[in-house]
Amino acid sequence: MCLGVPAKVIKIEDDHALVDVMGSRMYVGTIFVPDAKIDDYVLLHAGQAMTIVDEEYAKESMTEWRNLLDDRT
Amino acid sequence: MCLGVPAKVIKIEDDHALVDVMGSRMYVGTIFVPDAKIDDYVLLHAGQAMTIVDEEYAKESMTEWRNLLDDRT
Amino acid sequence: MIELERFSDPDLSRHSLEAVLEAAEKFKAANGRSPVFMEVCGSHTMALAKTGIKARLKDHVRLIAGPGCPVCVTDQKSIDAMIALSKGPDRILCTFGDMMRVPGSKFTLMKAKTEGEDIRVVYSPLDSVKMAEENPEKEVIFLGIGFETTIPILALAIREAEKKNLQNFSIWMTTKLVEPVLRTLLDAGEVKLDGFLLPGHVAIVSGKRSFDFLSKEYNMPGVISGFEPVQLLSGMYKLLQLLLEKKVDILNDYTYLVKDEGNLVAQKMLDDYLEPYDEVWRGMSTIPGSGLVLKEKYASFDAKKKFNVSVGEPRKTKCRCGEIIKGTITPEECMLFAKGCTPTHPIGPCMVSTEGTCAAHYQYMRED
Amino acid sequence: MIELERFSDPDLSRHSLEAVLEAAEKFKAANGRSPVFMEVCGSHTMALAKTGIKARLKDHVRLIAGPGCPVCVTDQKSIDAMIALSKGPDRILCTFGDMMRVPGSKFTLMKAKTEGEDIRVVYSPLDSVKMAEENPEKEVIFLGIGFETTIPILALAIREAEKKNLQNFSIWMTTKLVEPVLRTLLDAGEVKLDGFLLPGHVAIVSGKRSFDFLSKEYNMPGVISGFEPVQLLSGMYKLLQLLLEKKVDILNDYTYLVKDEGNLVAQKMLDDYLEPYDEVWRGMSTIPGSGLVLKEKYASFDAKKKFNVSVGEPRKTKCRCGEIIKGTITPEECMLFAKGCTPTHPIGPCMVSTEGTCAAHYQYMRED
Amino acid sequence: MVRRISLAHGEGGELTHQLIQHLFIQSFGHQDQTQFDSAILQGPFENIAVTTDSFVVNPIFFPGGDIGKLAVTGTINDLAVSGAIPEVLTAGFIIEEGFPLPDLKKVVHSMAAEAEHAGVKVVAGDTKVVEKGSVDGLFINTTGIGRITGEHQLKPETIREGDAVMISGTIGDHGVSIMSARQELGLLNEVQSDCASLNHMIHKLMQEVKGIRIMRDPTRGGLATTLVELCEEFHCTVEVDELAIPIRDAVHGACDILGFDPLYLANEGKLVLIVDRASQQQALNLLNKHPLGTEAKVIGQVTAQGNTAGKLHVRTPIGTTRRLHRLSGMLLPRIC
Amino acid sequence: MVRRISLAHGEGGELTHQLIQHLFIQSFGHQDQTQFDSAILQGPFENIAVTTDSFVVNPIFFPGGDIGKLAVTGTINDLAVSGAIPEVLTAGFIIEEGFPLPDLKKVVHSMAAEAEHAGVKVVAGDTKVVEKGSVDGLFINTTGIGRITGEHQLKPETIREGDAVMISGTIGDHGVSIMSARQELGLLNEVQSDCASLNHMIHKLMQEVKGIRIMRDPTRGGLATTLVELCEEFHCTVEVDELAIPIRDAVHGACDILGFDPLYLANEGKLVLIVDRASQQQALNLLNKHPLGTEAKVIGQVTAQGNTAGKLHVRTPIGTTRRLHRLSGMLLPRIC
Ligand code: SF4
Ligand code: SF4
Ligand SMILES: [Mg+2]
Ligand SMILES: [Mg+2]
Ligand SMILES: [Mg+2]
Ligand SMILES: [Mg+2]
Ligand SMILES: [Mg+2]
Ligand SMILES: [Mg+2]
Ligand SMILES: [Mg+2]
Ligand SMILES: [Mg+2]
Ligand SMILES: [Mg+2]
Ligand SMILES: [Mg+2]
Repeated sequence: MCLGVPAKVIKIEDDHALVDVMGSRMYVGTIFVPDAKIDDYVLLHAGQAMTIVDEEYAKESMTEWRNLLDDRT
Repeated sequence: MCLGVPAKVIKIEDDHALVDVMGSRMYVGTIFVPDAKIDDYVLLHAGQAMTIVDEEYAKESMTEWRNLLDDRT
Repeated sequence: MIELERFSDPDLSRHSLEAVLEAAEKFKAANGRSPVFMEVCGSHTMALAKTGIKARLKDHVRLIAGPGCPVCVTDQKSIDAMIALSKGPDRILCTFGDMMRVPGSKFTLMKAKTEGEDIRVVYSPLDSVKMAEENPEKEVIFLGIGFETTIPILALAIREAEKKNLQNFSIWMTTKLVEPVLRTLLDAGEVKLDGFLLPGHVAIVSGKRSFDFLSKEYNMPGVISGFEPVQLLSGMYKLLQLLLEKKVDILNDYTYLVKDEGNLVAQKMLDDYLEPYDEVWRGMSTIPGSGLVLKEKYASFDAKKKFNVSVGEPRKTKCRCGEIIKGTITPEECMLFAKGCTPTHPIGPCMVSTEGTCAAHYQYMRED
Repeated sequence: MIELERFSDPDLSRHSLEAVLEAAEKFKAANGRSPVFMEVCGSHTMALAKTGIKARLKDHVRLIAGPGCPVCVTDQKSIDAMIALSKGPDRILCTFGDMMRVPGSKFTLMKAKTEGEDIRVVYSPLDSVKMAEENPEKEVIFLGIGFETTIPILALAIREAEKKNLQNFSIWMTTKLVEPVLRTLLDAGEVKLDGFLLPGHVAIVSGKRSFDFLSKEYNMPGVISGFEPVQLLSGMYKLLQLLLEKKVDILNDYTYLVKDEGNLVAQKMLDDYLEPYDEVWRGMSTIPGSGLVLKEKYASFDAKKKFNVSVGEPRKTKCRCGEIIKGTITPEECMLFAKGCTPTHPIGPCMVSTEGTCAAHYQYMRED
Repeated sequence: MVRRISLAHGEGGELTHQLIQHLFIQSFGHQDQTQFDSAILQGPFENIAVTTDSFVVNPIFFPGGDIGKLAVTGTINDLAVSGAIPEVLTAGFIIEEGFPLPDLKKVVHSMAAEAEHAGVKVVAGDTKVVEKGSVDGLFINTTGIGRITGEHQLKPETIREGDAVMISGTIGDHGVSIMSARQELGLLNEVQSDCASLNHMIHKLMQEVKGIRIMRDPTRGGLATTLVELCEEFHCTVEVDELAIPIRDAVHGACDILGFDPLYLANEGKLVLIVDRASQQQALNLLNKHPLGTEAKVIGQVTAQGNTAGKLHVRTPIGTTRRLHRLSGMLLPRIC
Repeated sequence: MVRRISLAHGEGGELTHQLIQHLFIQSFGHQDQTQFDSAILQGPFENIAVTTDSFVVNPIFFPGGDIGKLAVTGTINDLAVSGAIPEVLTAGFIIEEGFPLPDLKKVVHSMAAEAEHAGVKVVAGDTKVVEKGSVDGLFINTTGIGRITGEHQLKPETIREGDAVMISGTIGDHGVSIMSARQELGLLNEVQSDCASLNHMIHKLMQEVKGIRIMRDPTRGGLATTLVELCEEFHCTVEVDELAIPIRDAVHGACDILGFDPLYLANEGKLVLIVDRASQQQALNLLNKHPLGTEAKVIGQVTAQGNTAGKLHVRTPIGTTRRLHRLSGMLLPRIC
């Protein structure tokens, strides 16, 4: 359930934003992510941004996982 | 003005009749020719029979004209 | 019907033609010029052209087309209004096919249809009543043009709509009557005529008697005639005979369809629903009592009252339809004829209707 | 976004897979059998199948698809009602594409459309609000299926319609909540599980905390996971680690999108417009409080109240979607699978939705 | 089970595949033609003739035929009147979502039957399904390829004064049959569309009659428009005799009621030809012996040829002539 | 003056005549082809290839092309992938009453330009105008005839294990460009339709590369459906590598947003071919040098041939394989 895709915020207008997914763009609602800023990534679902991606956490998570994999071998 | 064509009455229903013009038929109104009977010819205009053709008169008229032409020569 | 078919018999037609030519020669011998007749009816114009009679008689009888094509005599502003009428929302405009290509100042109905308006060609006004019944959410408007033959059918359509209590049906009435326009033409005296070939189908409704004013008041002979070649020629022959015998009379050469008193049922229908109106005619401006409109009590079926259509002054063109209708010029005298104005790109209504004088000339009279 | 893209990196995916396989082997060594996990979310089912992870893990981790495809869990009568709803006059039915081919007892929405009903596929529920605005003469009804991720957007659509004071917009609500259905499954005890791969996008709205009941009340570990191969594998690895270390906990392996408390704006939207309802689930009958419907004060936007749709008892088929959803059988155990039932001629909803367990098996798991 | 055509039938996936396999290939029997994206025809060919037409007739079924039969005969006739022997057809279907599958089958079977009867093969096809409301039921395009062996026999440049103008039968049948089938104007009659493949008859004619200058099939625009086009294109003036033109009574009747001229009504199985006067009788005999030409008539002759010629005249029953023009605008019923 | 197409333009009369004379004949330059009802092509021809397609694309104008260009390239490509050299096209127009004449001109000019560029002639045409609402704007059918000289070079029966499967460039461009142009789903991007005539590139390939087994253009149904059909038709099993398939980022992005699979999106200027492994590098070099093949890739190989073969597999990034089927039903955006 709930197809979602991370999209980069390009432009903000009231409760809408233009977002970009690898060069395909769309105007989406931002009512659920009032703090979204330009250059943020948001998770897009059915025309609405549902959350802001925390890039720091993502990097951490990735680093941690890589380390875990490397340690394993 | 007023394209008209003689049509033969084939069937009568209330204020409508089925008429025939050389094999093409149509349901037309007969409100203006309350006396029309089956086998009568009526003059058809815009979906209504506008008068009953008096065949006797037509014959007379034709005979008279032929005579006139023949007399002439 | 064997009898009526004989009126288009080719042999008989050729014989009849000879008789007419002979009589015309006699007229010419007696008067030093060819006789000049007006065929009032557009269907006569068309039949005379299509059968070749007009072409064959060219140098012997001058036939002038009269104001008898309902499309042609409708004035430009009225045509513009009908086209404008098509533009409203949620409406279906119903019309006889004849109106579709008549040029308004900017547009034709055909073009309005092409641009998306809902315009339907019907064969009978009653079909438009049925359409109103089947499309209750739409306003259905019938463009009520016509002469005496057609007007009772328009009244009948109103009667049907009334019976069915339809709120969404109306007629845009712009009808024309023969007597007033002939009086106007004769009073103006611009066209010199020797007699009239009178419209057989109008006479079915209005009766032979309705033409007696011509002989009685204007000293003008006339013959009521049918539309087949033999009928046309017989009518013309009898008209020539009247002239040769110097009798002024109205003859009924269409007795088998036309009664003295006309069709009383149809006349009653007119009386019940309609009343006289001062219609505007193309090229002749307003003629008092020259048309019929809905009585006040049927105002709810009157599209002119129901819809607020306002149009500006019509665009001026070089079209001389007004004069064509009055019979004061022939199509060839219009500089646009067959050049700027053709049936495919008509400038005036006379080039559109197959009954129009210019169209009949273009289609059937030109050899080149 | 460089960082998120790495979660689908092929090399890293293959490395991650090895780690999972290793951990699974350890589990097998320790327990004498493979671990059994349920991925709750239909998008997980689909991603596991499409990426080939499920096929690769087949003999090492048993992955059971849970009740997480909103199309699949909707009971047959409800689907029949939605299709029946399309049949009324002057209405536009709007839906997510997923619903179009779901078989009702007699019909699909696609077929209803083919037969002439006005059914439109939209990308966002807000698009249907716009459609209602643009078609004031039509009733526009949105088929509101969905789990926690989607429900706030349905509430938002109502808010928009309310703001715009639309009289012709309504939603046919048939939403589902994750917690009640997981409780029901666990209470029934028909499926023996070692842990859950938890739906990352639902958790965005409901928060990590909303899954704590699993560990606390059912002694069940779980990991909230994303949908890219590395995220899926990392989640599974962590779940295996919990098991190997015999820890019962709910881990958030999707911290960069999912907060402990979830999305408070979305939660408030749910509170404002909706209230709990005892939804019927395919194969599981009614589960108390397992869905959300419009509060009484928004009844005018509630299509169930606005339209009187009555449908008979659904047609019985041999489809075993109910059991598929509960995870008690695999698609291959259904005698219709890949024979009478294919994505082109689906018998049950699980074969329709690309997230449906049967469809995912058909499209991505069969080698033959 | 599937009773109507859906958008999915046109998406190129499984349903398209099934439709092609189970309906088109079975009906047209061109299994061997489907392994490439084009049908491959074994040559060699000397010259070939190519023609295309789309068919949008409404209603789809009418007395004497249907859109499928028409799509075959129409294109076959365009090849045949060009002096070619029709060999193969392609068929492109554009179908409205929701179109009844049984109707589609009927149409396809009718195409297959007519193609077989005419001895041509349908070798390639295409199916598109469009949203409800984007097309009115079903449109079909057919494109035909014909073979011309030896020298091309039609030599319009040899038209000369005195050549005979002939028609293979009654005019206006198709136009009136469609008008009646449409049921809009209230017309009732038993006139059948003349819709027929003329290739066999024309083939005979070409084999046996010398001096055929040009042939046409007078479809849209009718006999008048076709003849006007011939006159203009080949700089000849033609005079036809109004009384010689064969017209069914019921067609006359329909035209009288509605104010149409039969000279402008469509035909779908008639041949107009200009032939050396010396061959006129032979051509007439041959046509009259063929079932599709029993009412063939000489209807006029070429009265002038050259740069100043190029008009169509009709001789009226009273012996005058008048000029005929191509159809102006469109056919509209006339009342007043 | 005339700004829109009216029904009268399709009645076969004067307006039809004008449209044909002033638009079609002028644009396509086939004056010499119009004296008969069919175009006569000078032979001799050895074998010929024939194909037909109707084009119903909505919208009519889209980034990278329009319905006219598409109607030309689509049919040219079907001929070219069949191993034929496209020679002539026919064009059948079905136009909605009220269609803007300037748009029609634009489309016709675009057809003419593409035909010229591809070196084919439009030799026959047909125009029908239907009532407003009976068609959605404009549909075009094109039928193409190609020449096959010498022996037909495509020999699908020689497909064998190890043969390379190639694609000439990125997939899904046309599908995404149309989806964006349609503006229904809110998608915005600069993806251009790949709509292009492949015949020159294919001609080169056929001349220089030995061992081309079969070619296809993966249009409706996308690369997956086209490959499934090849596998079934020619009894071979193919394995493609998901990571090897060239896909533009913006196409990926659009698919991610809307839940589509690029393998099923339409292409209008792409070539799929199966070629002898020995020629694979030569074919790739040749394609890469051509402007329409710069991103050509080997995407897989034939893994089995024979009666039990006939499936399409895809190798996933993690190294497993799964089977691909043809498009089921139709493409629908997916949300939940
Ligand atoms: S020829 Fe044309 S412009 Fe001249 S009067 Fe007649 S209709 Fe008017
Ligand atoms: S395979 Fe089909 S019939 Fe069987 S459970 Fe799945 S959806 Fe139902
Ligand atoms: Mg043709
Ligand atoms: Mg044709
Ligand atoms: Mg032809
Ligand atoms: Mg095709
Ligand atoms: Mg329609
Ligand atoms: Mg093709
Ligand atoms: Mg194609
Ligand atoms: Mg192809
Ligand atoms: Mg044509
Ligand atoms: Mg439309």
